[in-house]
Amino acid sequence: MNAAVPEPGFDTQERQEDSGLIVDVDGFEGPLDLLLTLARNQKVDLRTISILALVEQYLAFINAARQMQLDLAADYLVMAAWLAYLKSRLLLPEPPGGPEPSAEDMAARLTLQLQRLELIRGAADRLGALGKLGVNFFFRPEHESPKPEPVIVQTDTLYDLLRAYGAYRGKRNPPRLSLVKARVFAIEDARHRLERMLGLLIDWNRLDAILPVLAPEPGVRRSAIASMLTASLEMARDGDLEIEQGGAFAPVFIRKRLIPRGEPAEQGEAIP
Amino acid sequence: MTNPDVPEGSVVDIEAHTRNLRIVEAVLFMANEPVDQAVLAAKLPPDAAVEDLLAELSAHYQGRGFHLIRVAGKWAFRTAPDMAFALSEQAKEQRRLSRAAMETLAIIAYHQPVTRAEIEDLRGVSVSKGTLDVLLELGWIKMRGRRKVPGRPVTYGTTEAFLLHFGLDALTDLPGLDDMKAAGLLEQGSVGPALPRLPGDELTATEEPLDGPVEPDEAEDDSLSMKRDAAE
Amino acid sequence: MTNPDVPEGSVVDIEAHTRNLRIVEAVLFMANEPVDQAVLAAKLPPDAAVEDLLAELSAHYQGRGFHLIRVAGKWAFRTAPDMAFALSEQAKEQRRLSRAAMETLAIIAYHQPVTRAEIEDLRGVSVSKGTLDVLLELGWIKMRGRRKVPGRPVTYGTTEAFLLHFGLDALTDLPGLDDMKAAGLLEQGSVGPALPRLPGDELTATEEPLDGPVEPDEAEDDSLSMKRDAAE
Repeated sequence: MNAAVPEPGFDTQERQEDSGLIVDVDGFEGPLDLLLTLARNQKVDLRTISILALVEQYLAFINAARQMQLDLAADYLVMAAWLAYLKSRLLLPEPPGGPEPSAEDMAARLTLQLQRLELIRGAADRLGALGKLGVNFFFRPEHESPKPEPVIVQTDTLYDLLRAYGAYRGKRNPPRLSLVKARVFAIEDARHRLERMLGLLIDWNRLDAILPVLAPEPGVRRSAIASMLTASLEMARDGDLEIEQGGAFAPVFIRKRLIPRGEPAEQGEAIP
Repeated sequence: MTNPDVPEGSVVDIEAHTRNLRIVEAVLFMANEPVDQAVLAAKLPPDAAVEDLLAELSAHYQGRGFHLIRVAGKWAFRTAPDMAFALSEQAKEQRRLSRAAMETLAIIAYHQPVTRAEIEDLRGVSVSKGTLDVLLELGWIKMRGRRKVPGRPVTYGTTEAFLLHFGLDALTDLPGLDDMKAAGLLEQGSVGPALPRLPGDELTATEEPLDGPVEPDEAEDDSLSMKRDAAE
Repeated sequence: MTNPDVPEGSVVDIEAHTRNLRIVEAVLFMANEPVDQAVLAAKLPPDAAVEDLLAELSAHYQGRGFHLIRVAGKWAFRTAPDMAFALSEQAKEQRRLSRAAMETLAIIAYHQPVTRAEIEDLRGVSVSKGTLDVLLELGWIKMRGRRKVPGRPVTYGTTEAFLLHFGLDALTDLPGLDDMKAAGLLEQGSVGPALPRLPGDELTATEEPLDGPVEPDEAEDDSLSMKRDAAE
């Protein structure tokens, strides 16, 4: 197809004029249109159609049609062949019991077809006569809807409120650091106690049996044990005390060192 | 003062009614496309009788410069047909369909769902692929499904755009439908007798889904037109 | 039947008048932008009184879902302003108070009734008028009365909307300092003045009624915040 050929499906001014020239003032287009008109002119009775007149009109039409659109002409040629065949069937005696439909049937079918086509043409005309959008009536042109103000949803939660208040209170009243004095039994106290008790420690004594009387808190007792042990070790180092422990986690025993300073301690003496 | 359009009711009822009418007016006026009744209902209080409101408004705009009409099962304001002369600059350049295309469209409209072969049978000539393409491109027809016959040919039907263009509310409003029925022509042959009210997507008993793309040449593949194409 | 809008005239006059009204309606209906009176006049017969037609239509559409209004000397149909809600889905926008506003709100909640100067004193920074305005606009705080001190400053308190938003049944449901400490919202060891007893809506002994409107600038006119604002 080249650009000069009109787009199929649409009527162009040129083509309408052309078809006007070729066909008829009514502007029919298809082969059945033509046949319909011809058949009407011949009072529909195809038996009485003059083949000669038919063929002449076809040839005249096809000749003209061929110049503008081969496609159209081809349709008409098929139709012409079919019509000629039908006409011959009508004129010739019927072949006996053949599988082909009878000529009368074919004619009846053709008549029915013509009626249907006429109805369709009428329907197309009525459809075309309806008011058309963009010609006879219009919807409003595209337009923008005014945007309503958005609904504002506050997402603040009670938690946010309380956290804000907590932060405010914390900012305005910062927590004061007050150091609570630790309740401990100091090493110096332990040493002092041991030194005072030294005269009483002639025999082996369990270290935990000579703890001072203390506040009931458990931490204080632990600190007393630790301090007493450390003080005993110090005094043992100084040669004032002897320390014995039977094994890991066994009770620790202490006693006053009987041997004067500088001499090695007795070995192997049994723990009572 | 009483409003004759409103049934006897309290002042509150009448106020609510007026407000509902105004909502429908505003929504339809600002809509860029015909509006479904359900969409209108969603904008209205749950007890609003949308149908009645639309009927009342439709009557109100009768005889004015634009009308409230029902088209393709939806509602829209549309200029009165006799006002077209004043709106000439709005008119888009319209190409007239050829006789063949118009007949093909009419067959599809009145006989849908219909296959290409059935259209050809009715018209008595082959339907060029171009004609169907033009109608498909205009958005007035669509492929609906496939006929449950050997070869599974594609069935065609009209679209909502078709109804909008011709200002039809439903397919049953097609002009001369009764004549066609009276002539028994809608029941002819394999052509589908059941004309749906709207070009819905529901397939008829004789159709099945398209399932998968339609080959570009498929509409062309009946032997008759193939032969003719070859002869060109 | 006579049309009350039209001056006494022949049937022909009335018909022409109706037709002219319809033309104006149709043209304005199709216009995307406001239409000049001259443009309308060009669509009408030369003897048509465009001004009168527009006035009549404008009156007709008063109180309907869309109005005929004059904008910038031109004419256009516009949806009624109160119909905006129906026209498109209202967007939801989530917002949160600024840190400063939340702190101010918290202080008002826990220390009400409280004046602006007292809030500033508690926070140690000036409270911008905008912050209080935001809270007033949200409806979370209100002016309760005036403090019985020189200058009679306005006292603020929280509202029912405040309780509703934060899911509180009553102000007394606001957690106390110990609860806040237990919840980790307040540092252990942070002490400060005990929380004041929260009042109901009745004015406290230190308040008196607002009696009369509050000057818009009143919240702004204490010299302290003026100085601080200037310093900022």
